[in-house]
Amino acid sequence: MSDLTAKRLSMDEFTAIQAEILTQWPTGRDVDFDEAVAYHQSLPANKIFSRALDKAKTDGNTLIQPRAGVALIPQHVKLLTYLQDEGEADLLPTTIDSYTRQNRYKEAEIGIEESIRENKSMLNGFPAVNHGVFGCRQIIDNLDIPVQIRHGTPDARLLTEIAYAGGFTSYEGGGISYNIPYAKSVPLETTIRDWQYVDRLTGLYEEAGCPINREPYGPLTGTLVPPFISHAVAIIESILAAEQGVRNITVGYGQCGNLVQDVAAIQTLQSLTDEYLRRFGYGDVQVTTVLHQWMGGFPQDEAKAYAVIAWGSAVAALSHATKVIVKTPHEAMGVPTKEANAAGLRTTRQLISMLGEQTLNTYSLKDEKVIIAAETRAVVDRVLELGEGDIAVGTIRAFDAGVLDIPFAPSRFNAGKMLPARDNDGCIRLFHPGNVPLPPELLDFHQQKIEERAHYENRKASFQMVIDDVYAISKGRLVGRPR
Amino acid sequence: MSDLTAKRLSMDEFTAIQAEILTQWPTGRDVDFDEAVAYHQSLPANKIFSRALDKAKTDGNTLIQPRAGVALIPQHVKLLTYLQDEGEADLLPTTIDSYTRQNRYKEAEIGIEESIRENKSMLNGFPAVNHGVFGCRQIIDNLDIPVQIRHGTPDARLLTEIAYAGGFTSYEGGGISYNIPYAKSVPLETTIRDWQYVDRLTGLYEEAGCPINREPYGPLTGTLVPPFISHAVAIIESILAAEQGVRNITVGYGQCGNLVQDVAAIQTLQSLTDEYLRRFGYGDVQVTTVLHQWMGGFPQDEAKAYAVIAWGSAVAALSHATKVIVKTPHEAMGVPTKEANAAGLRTTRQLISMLGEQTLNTYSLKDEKVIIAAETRAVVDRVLELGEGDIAVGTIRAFDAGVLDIPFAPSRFNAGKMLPARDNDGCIRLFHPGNVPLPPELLDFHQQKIEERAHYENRKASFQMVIDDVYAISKGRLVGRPR
Amino acid sequence: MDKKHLVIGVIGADVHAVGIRILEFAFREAGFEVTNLGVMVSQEEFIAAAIETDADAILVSSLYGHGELDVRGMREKADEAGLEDILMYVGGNIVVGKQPFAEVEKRFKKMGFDRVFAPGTPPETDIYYLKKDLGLLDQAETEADQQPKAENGGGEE
Amino acid sequence: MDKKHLVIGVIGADVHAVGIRILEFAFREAGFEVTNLGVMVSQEEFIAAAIETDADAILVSSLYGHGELDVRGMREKADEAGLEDILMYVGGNIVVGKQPFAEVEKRFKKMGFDRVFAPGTPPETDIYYLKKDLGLLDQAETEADQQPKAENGGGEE
Ligand code: B12
Ligand code: B12
Repeated sequence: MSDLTAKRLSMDEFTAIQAEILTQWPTGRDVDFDEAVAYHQSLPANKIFSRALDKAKTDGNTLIQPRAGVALIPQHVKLLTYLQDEGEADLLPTTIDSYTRQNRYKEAEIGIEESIRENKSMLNGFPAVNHGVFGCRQIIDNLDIPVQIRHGTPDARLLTEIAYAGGFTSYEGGGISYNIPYAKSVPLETTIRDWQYVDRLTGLYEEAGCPINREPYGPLTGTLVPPFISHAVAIIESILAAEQGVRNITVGYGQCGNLVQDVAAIQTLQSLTDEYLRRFGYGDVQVTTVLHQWMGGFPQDEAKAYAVIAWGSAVAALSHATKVIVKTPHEAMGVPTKEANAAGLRTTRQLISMLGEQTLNTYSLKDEKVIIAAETRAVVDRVLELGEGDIAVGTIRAFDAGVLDIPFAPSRFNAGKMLPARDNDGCIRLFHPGNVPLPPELLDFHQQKIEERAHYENRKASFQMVIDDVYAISKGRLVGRPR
Repeated sequence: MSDLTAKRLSMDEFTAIQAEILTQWPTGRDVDFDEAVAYHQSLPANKIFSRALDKAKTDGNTLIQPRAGVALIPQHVKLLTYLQDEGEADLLPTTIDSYTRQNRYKEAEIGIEESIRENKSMLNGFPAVNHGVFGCRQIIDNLDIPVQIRHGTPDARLLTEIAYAGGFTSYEGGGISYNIPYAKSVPLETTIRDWQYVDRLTGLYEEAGCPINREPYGPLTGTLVPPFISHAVAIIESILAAEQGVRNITVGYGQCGNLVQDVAAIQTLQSLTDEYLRRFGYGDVQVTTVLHQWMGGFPQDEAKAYAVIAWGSAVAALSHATKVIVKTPHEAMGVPTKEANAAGLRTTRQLISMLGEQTLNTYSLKDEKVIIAAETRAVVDRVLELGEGDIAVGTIRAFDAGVLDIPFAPSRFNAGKMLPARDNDGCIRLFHPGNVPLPPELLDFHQQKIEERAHYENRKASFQMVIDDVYAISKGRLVGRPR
Repeated sequence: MDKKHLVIGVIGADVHAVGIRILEFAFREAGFEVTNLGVMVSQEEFIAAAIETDADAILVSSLYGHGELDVRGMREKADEAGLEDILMYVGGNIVVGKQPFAEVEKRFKKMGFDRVFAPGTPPETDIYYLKKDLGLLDQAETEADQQPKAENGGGEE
Repeated sequence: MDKKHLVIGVIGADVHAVGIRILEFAFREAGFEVTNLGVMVSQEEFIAAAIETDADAILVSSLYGHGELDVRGMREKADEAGLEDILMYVGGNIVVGKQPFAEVEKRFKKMGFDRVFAPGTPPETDIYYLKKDLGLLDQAETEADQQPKAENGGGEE
């Protein structure tokens, strides 16, 4: 870790890495920065992601975006066209398959071949590296609205080069959020560095006049993540990105299920990210927010899945998130059909436009905002302290120490000591804080909330309570009451 | 109108009417009060409607209930069994067909015959009078949960006799709510009197130890009805019912679409009904509430219909209504299949149980409650004044004068001068008050709210605005913005 | 050119009052003269009103599901009353339940209706066909046959 | 009687970490000894762990959709390593998309899995079959064959 720092990569460092990266797979050859810039500049405004986001933020609208990706280009274009036209999507995704995410391009190639042979997608996403720059441009060329790469790739450098040269104008991920929930044994230091490369590349496009939106991945493991934890990660990744020249950032949050906590979370996510960026001298970065509809286990029954989708949409509308990522009625079963995906979008559309005029202003909202802000500050400030001013260094040390700790994460670089559980109103609180550095009065607050519930349920708080909460929504509840 | 009064029918008056009523159709013969009381007393607690409601109220639960009815008994039992088992319904309905509602039993008989011949229901509901007392009991006998008659019958006296003798333990309707939205030229005086008969019959069963729940029909025309109007009607019908001996009443409200207005409406509906009943000396009447999911035009697309259903469920849960009446994804198309009906129920179930723990407590909620209460009191008190203390007489005079005025009602005894429209947040306000007697400060408030919207939309408030609001939800919005 | 005259109403025991009120407003705005009989209108009342007002078209609305039973024999009765040439439309939710619209349309056309409108058809569509059938579209419009897109599902043909 | 030993893990490039953690907990509570290999486990790691711990069963979890590609040839490799008799289960969301489960089950059984579990199968069901297949049910239970009802859709067979 000796030389990790939050500072901007020098051009020398950058080009040295680039030379190596572009030879990792044959399609890397086709990346030509100047030609790519020209391609970006030829794009009409309606295909540029950050334009759509900035406009939505100004207008107070919430945009809707699905997840979707299949193995082959024509089928993928057809799928996205369908989601655009029949799903009424405002923004489109290109979800990357799991082999590509692990840089296993050979296995992705086999997946492509099998998909051709079996005439159905054998991959769970679009293998963009294998399809290369010109494959990607077929997507951009054939659609009328902005398209984003969504994935979960610890080392996304080659993918980013190809995606940007391929004309994508938004890119999800970050050195923490695409490591801890998505990898088992990749050191954080490595992914932070690799994502500094991605952010620097974004900065280079930005400086060449091609705006590219970056989205730290908000929901993390999607499973009982308390808002302040994902807020802390979002803020850290935003600062890291801004340092490399990123100018348009969407910070994300996965719905927890309690209306007040969720609205408070989206609103504080916006204000705290703005605040920290300003503090670091990046007041000019344009920040927007995204709410992810419930990211944990879904009910199998489609009628019940619609209920969960609709509730996420209502929360996105009432909190005025800039966009919402949409689930489908097939969520619990598998990668959705295009029809199921479009249905989820239309359910969302109906609620977003029905409720877009309303705002929530509850007594408890104010309290909850104060709480989330205090929690987030406690964590982020401790990270800075640990890094002796360098937020990259601080992040590594914070994960080592369990100061940053993400529930249910697969990574062995995550402490996994903090245990979350719901309180009696369904807000996510800490059942066991591990080493998360909340001040005593907040720790008391969390403990008291969990005890309230334990008392109500007439049982001790235990890991069984956490498990019950993991299953709860798929079984039709928010709080996992004893059976 | 000379002899109309809110006073209890004497036993002589009652039996005179009864003798006549029971000969209106041959099945009337089978009604035998003492035998019916014995049948009711043989029913297990799980089949008794008011028991289920009282328990839900105590527990703070919201029960779910569909609408459903087909022409033939075996098919109807099968349908209800399906909704009980696959739809997870807590309460069941038996929705009556439109010919029976108009006392056109001969046409209903033709509908039954055609339904047998064509092997599908040619009627839009269950013709309970034609099927008679023992036909009805087949329904009660074959189901495990309480069943209610739901209809829209101006003169429901024979239907009630048969339904009660048939073992139903809950009955929807009222002299105002089943006239003005459901008839064209039946005088109010007639229906109020006919429903006093229904209520007195309910009272007789109650006095014989057979609890029967009564539900004034809340949503009226289901189309932009401001909460205070339906509250006024619900309170009046509750008082009229209580006078005849009814002891268990569920007052209803059709969702308007704005979260705060809807939660305020359910909460004030409970408190104001309690208050007026107490004032009239009926403090011992058990009052519960029902929220009807959006009763106006639905979107055709099922994915969007699910969104509307889910939002209604969320509001029912957050307002802690005692029960919720459920719509289906087929709403805009036609009478639903049993599968569509069960799907609507399961969407509702998911949200009710997910959100049941949460409560809303907004700054604006308090304001909205104050407003709805003041509006309702202004109308009900004026009705009492007009009736010189007699609320039945007052009601007739109030409709004559447009003091009570229901938007879009088909009845020629309704003034139709008041015009509702949504404000900028989607709350239903008065665009034109007609003769509805709101105090000046409230009229100002309404006017200001509508002007705010007109200004925002850069157009004058006009009937076009009302039309746009009528279509809005079916087109994916709440407020009907200019195209 | 004289204004064309329409008789509209909701047939049978049906009390759905909202749609017909909006149709009345929309048809007036579009330049028609309209007699709105309201809800719960019998076949006889439709025919009498059409004779009395010398109407060009009768528009029957039915929402509640009994439409199929309620309109039987109406065309024959109208013909007998001397209204052989009168245009007759039917629309709303005219059968019980969600049925394939093509089949429903066939059944109602067989009963003598000139056009049959699916649930939720917007007034613009109705007006377009009325103008077309009553010879009010100018050449260009007819040739382009620019039937407005049904916003809300449905739409005829 | 000795405790039975299970080797569990999530195969391939799959990082879904929640289900396997809960299975570990549930199997321990049910009286099994469990080696949880966590996520991103290769076929070789499963087999090595099973040999090392002298396991009675290998339970392969796959959520992310590539399960069908990831488990190919696993049974053969296990047999070669001398694990001919080891019980092998597979479960989770083992194929891409919502496919008819009966067909999916057939394909995986053909690949040598003893039982195949549908999406969202609750631990009680897994435990019931483990006990059954490992001879841990007493006579009465086996005769009644009281497979717990899958609460959450799915369930095997
Ligand atoms: C949370 C989640 C995530 C989190 C995971 C965080 C983490 N690291 O754990 C995040 C967001 C990171 C994620 C990522 C991805 N996910 Co994911 N995810 C889910 C989700 C919503 C819940 C999973 C969960 O935790 N459930 C709760 C636990 C308790 O249940 P469970 O996992 O089903 O396990 C239980 C049972 O299935 C059973 N069981 C499981 N395995 C076995 C094995 C045996 C032998 C037995 C007997 C029983 C058994 O017992 C378990 C305990 O009860 C599911 C959809 C759903 N179920 O609602 C999608 C889902 C599994 N994910 C999916 C996909 C595709 C992905 C991605 C590839 C992204 C993408 N393309 O969309 C990446 C994969 C990255 C990778 N390399 O693996 C798909 C899989 C599609 C398919 N099979 O067709 C699903 C079904 C969503 C969907 N419909 O598209 N995901
Ligand atoms: C509001 C409503 C009510 C209110 C009506 C208040 C009132 N007096 O007006 C109340 C609650 C009282 C009610 C009662 C009933 N209703 Co109702 N109701 C509705 C609802 C939700 C909206 C209707 C509406 O106002 N839409 C808005 C207006 C603007 O649209 P519209 O009516 O569709 O009309 C437009 C078009 O269809 C078209 N159009 C209509 N007619 C014609 C004719 C021609 C020639 C043309 C060209 C165009 C045209 O133009 C209109 C203007 O744009 C509909 C379902 C839906 N659409 O979402 C059910 C619905 C119509 N009702 C239905 C039923 C069954 C009933 C009841 C019998 C109760 C029951 N068994 O469930 C009773 C009937 C009582 C009676 N005797 O009529 C069913 C009909 C089922 C079917 N056909 O299979 C529906 C479809 C609901 C359902 N899916 O079950 N209802």
